[in-house]
Amino acid sequence: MKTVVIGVIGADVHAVGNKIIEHVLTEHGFNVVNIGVLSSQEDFINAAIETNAGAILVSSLYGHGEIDCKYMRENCQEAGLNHVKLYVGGNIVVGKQDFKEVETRFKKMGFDRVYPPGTNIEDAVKHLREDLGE
Amino acid sequence: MKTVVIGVIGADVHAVGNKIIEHVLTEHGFNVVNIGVLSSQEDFINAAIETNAGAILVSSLYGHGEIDCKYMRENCQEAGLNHVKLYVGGNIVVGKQDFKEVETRFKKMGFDRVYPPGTNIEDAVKHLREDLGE
Amino acid sequence: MITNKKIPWDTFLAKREEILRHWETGSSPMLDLDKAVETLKNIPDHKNFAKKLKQAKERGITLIQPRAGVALLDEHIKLMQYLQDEGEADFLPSTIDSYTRQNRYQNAQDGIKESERAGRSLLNGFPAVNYGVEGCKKVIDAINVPMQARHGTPDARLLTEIIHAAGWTSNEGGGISYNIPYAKNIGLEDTIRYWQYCDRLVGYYAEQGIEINREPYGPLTGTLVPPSISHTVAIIEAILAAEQGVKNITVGYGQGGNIVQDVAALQTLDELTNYYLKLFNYNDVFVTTVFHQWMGGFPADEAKSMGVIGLAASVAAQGKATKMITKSPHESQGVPTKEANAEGLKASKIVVNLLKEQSFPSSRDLKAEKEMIKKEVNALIYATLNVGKGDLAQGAVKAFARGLIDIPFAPSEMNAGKILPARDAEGRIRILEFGNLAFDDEIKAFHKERLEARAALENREVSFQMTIDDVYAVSMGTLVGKPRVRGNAA
Amino acid sequence: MITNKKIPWDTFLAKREEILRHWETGSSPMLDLDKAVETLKNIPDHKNFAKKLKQAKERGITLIQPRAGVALLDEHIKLMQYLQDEGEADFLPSTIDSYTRQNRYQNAQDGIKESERAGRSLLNGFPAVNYGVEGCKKVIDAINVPMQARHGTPDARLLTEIIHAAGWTSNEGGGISYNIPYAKNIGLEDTIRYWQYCDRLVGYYAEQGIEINREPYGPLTGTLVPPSISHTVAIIEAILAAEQGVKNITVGYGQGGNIVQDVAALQTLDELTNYYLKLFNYNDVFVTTVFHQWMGGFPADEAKSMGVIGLAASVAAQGKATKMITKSPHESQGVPTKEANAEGLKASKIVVNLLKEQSFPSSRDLKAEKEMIKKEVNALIYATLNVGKGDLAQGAVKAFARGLIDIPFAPSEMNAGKILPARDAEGRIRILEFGNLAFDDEIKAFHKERLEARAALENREVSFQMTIDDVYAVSMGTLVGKPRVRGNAA
Ligand code: B12
Ligand code: B12
Repeated sequence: MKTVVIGVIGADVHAVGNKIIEHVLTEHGFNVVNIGVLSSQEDFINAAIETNAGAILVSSLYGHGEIDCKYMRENCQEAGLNHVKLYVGGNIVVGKQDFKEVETRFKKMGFDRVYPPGTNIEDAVKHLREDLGE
Repeated sequence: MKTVVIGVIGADVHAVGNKIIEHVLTEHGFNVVNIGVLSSQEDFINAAIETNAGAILVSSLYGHGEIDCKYMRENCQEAGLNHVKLYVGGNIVVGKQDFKEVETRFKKMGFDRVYPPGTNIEDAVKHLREDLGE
Repeated sequence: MITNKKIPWDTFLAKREEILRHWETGSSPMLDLDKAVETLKNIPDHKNFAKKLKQAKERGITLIQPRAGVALLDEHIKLMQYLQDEGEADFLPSTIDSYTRQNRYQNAQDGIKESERAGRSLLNGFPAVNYGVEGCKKVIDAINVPMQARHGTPDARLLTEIIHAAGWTSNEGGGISYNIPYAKNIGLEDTIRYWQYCDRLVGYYAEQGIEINREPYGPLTGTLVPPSISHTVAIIEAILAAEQGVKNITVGYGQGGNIVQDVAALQTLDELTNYYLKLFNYNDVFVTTVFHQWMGGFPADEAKSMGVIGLAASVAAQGKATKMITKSPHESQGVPTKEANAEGLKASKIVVNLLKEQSFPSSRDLKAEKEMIKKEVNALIYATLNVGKGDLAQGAVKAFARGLIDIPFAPSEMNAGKILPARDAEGRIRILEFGNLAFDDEIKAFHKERLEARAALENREVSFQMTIDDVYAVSMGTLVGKPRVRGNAA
Repeated sequence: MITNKKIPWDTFLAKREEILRHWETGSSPMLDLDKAVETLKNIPDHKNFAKKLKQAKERGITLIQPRAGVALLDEHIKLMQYLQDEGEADFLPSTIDSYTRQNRYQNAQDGIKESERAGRSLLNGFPAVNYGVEGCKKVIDAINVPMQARHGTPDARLLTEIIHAAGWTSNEGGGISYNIPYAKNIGLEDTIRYWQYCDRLVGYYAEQGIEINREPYGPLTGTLVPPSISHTVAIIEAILAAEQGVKNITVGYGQGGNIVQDVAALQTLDELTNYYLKLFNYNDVFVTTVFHQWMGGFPADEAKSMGVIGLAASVAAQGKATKMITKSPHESQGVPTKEANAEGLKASKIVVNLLKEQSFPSSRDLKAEKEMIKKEVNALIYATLNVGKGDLAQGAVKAFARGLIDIPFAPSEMNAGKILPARDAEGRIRILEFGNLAFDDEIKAFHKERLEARAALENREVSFQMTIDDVYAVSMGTLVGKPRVRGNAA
């Protein structure tokens, strides 16, 4: 069973999507480690190390995602997490922005997959299967 | 008392504004000759000749104003109406269009004053007083 | 003198030959009646207007339809597809241009040419007669939902022949509702006769097993029309249609603005139409209702227009209208772009969807309003029957001539034009000047009392100024027009 | 142990010294209490939140307010002016950014700098503490309507000091409502204490003759919260505020989606809050209500969002909410542009204006729903009083600890998180899993029965899947979530 870490980064308390992601991924056979809302980069990284997770799914809804996710890839590497996949989704920037540009910004920051607002979490399931192998 | 001819041109049956224009202009002391809806250029011109009107206020709501008003100025001149003021208002073209352009088109056609959708008829009262003298 | 009697088939056929000669497209072989029956039989159920309405009524949901039509065929087809796919329209309309409505097919032809030259539509609708059966068939073939002609044509006989032969399974209009608000001096007898013809054609198709929907045009002038008056017209036209053999009828009502009155209107429209159809022994007519989003002057602001649209949709859904005609944020400006039209549709769609499990609770207030509407309609229908010596067609002509039925703000000289409506303190449409309207004293006293209550609140007299203020009110952002300072009107 | 007792002035002042040291802007001379009183007294009546609300309630109309806030002061002022002038907002908000809400003033400072550099707001709100009294004063001086801080700050003591000293006459929040939906592991005792402080400050100003409005945050998690649960929190917070001397309170409710339940909720919220305030002898508190337009996930489509907004506005107006918080067509995407925000306002404004003379008629259905809400609230308040041995502050802490009050989908560990809500067949929010919620068997049986009726209709079991379907429903365009085909979720 593939292990994935999920949670909501920064000072963000949007809990609904997070609970639903846990439910859906579990139903799809993943071992879901949910660190919940108000989680720091450190919390994500520690959880991934402890559980030997294949992917970290960062949620950010409240708009500060761009600030909160800064250097996350570098911090993973520093912690020795070289192969973990980094996904991010939700409403990851402030305001309605052109998603192509947003995606480019986050890919430059080292995220493997970037999702626009209201993404169907089932889409990520396909990607997880591709990226983690099954 | 200044005489003005009002009516709705072409195959247009929008009667509400016409009834209100009659009421308001009469209240403001004009001698209003209302030829009603479904009126042709000829109807307007004949009424203006018969009543020696100073201005013709053409309403066009339904969108065919551009076709219906073609050569109206020329037809006035042909009928000997050289000094009559020509106003047009309502929803005089099809669709939401840039009003500046619409105004230019109708001014080229010889209209003295051109009004955008939803014009307060009281505005025209001011203009009538300016144009006809008091 | 006109009577409400089914047109004998021979008479119809004789007239038909003449009608088909009104414009060159009348000579199409597709107008052969057997061919037309075949075309109509090939229309699948999901593209049949009558069947889709029946389903909706049985499910208790509200379906949506825009107004839309442009001069050029290809553009019109693209517009229809867009409103279907992007706008999620359940039904599509071809709104017919105003020249065609006045049977000025040559003007329409010129309009097509000028539009081609200008690269934009110079006509305010789709000139269906000029495109003929073949053109209209292309339209229905290109879409996946039922198609209806929507117009305002006093004499729509050729138009009707063409659209049905093309497989369009609904037609809006009626001898009164497409005359009084849409013409100046065409006789009511004439237009009733024209529409008997249109209905007779639908009746013929019904005999061949083809269900076609007919929709008397509900909102009339769209401006402060009291529900009882538009209901009366709708019921008369439903009965005239039923006599000609029409089996599927949608009666309509234009949003008044007061929610209780609007829901009462929708419920009584359905109840009364069914009641009168049965009373006159038309027992197999399926009745549905259509609610028109606010038909009067719209606010200039697009966001505010969207607010009006959302509110309207909530009323249609709560009143369980079977269908709703939507408006767009461009309403006050001009014929909407396809995008603006789709915006009105989508805002409407989500509201009727969100409310589809809900209906307006019955209450004392609602019941009283319904009772009032019924009393008024009964009075008007009774008076019509009376002057018609039991014949509703004759009655209608005479009732209008004498002002027993009277429609506010109508351009037609066949209409007395003596009544004046105004809103009461809660925004319900009442009448302040009755002319000869066939209301008894009790009903009149009720209206008077309600309007005086408002006048007292506003510290003024009941007068025509109230009517004027109410005409402008919605476009100015309120329902009940407030007294304005002189020189500050509009 | 915390108690519902007015904080002695000395204790307050001692605490105040400490609070003002939390961030450098706390040292402003404008925070001198006499100076603050002077500032507040200079606020004219039309910019006083409490007074404008009172007027609206007396006139029976619904006023509107957006959410809005950006990182940079000048931009924020422009935004406010735009929403006032173009959006016709009756009240303005300064929505505070999320770092400030977590008292991370240094992060907020960085956010201001980064926003300056980027030329666009990187913060999701206005960092009022960082701008201090002087900055906040500039905001209120630049506008013509009352100003309120809207946030979600568990410990808003410094923020509260600053905004009131700047002349902002309303503050949203409360010890429960700004904890459970907005925090993870901050104790309820702590947040109740923090908010007693905020209320005590308002109580002090009241003693100086200054009316300041306080607004417990009604919608909680905004996601399928049954009205009785949010009402209970609102009432408890109203009473805690009243004890500290607050005299003008606005209790809130987030649109549920079923019109009858929403109107019942608005009416009972007003009735119950007044009832309990009087029961506990707070006799001079003026209560108003605020209706929040749909607080759950919005549809992605902007036109559909406008539909939701129009519908919401119609409910607020019919339920006679005193104020309504508006959403924008950008809701599902992100913090709206000022234009989008104004669109939401204008659509809302016209709807409340059109309906201002109307109210929802009383009916058997409405009465029954109101009775049910009242029964449930009474049960919850009674249980809270019971575990608190008559003290509502203590009671609240214990009731949450034991799950007697329980809020669905809340992030806080102080919340049991055991109840599961779902909609019944008409879309009314009911409960399928009660955890320890303090409902008696009769109430539970009612909920069960309603949900089973829905399950039967949908041919499935009552289960968590229903809750999930309902969470997504509105963003997918319906109210009651339909069973989805597996692999087709979301
Ligand atoms: C009510 C209405 C109707 C009623 C009219 C009833 C009747 N017989 O009077 C009905 C439902 C029958 C109707 C029919 C049609 N209508 Co219509 N109708 C309207 C509507 C909603 C309101 C018009 C109204 O009464 N306003 C209130 C009065 C008081 O205001 P007013 O008419 O604008 O007039 C005032 C000012 O404009 C100004 N004014 C007018 N003329 C002049 C002239 C001068 C010189 C000056 C200074 C001022 C001035 O002063 C007036 C008094 O204040 C408008 C849209 C809107 N405005 O919201 C569409 C609208 C005018 N209709 C429209 C159309 C297309 C039609 C139809 C062709 C098709 C259809 N949709 O069914 C048919 C046309 C039939 C025909 N042959 O004419 C379009 C026109 C489109 C365009 N120009 O691009 C509009 C704009 C709707 C739209 N956006 O599509 N309509
Ligand atoms: C409900 C809600 C709230 C509730 C949250 C209650 C709670 N504790 O959970 C309350 C009212 C408390 C709240 C508060 C705030 N909110 Co809020 N909130 C929403 C709202 C309306 C719905 C969110 C939701 O629950 N959706 C339903 C769930 C199921 O969907 P979801 O969260 O989007 O998650 C799904 C997908 O996005 C996807 N997904 C999510 N993460 C990831 C990650 C990966 C890797 C993948 C593949 C997929 C994925 O899968 C999830 C499940 O399907 C949204 C707007 C909207 N979407 O309509 C705003 C919104 C998210 N909030 C917003 C803001 C700004 C705030 C506040 C700062 C200010 C405010 N408006 O009061 C505070 C923030 C507090 C804080 N510190 O976080 C903004 C964010 C703006 C931005 N990014 O530009 C939004 C977009 C509203 C807006 N347009 O302004 N909010």
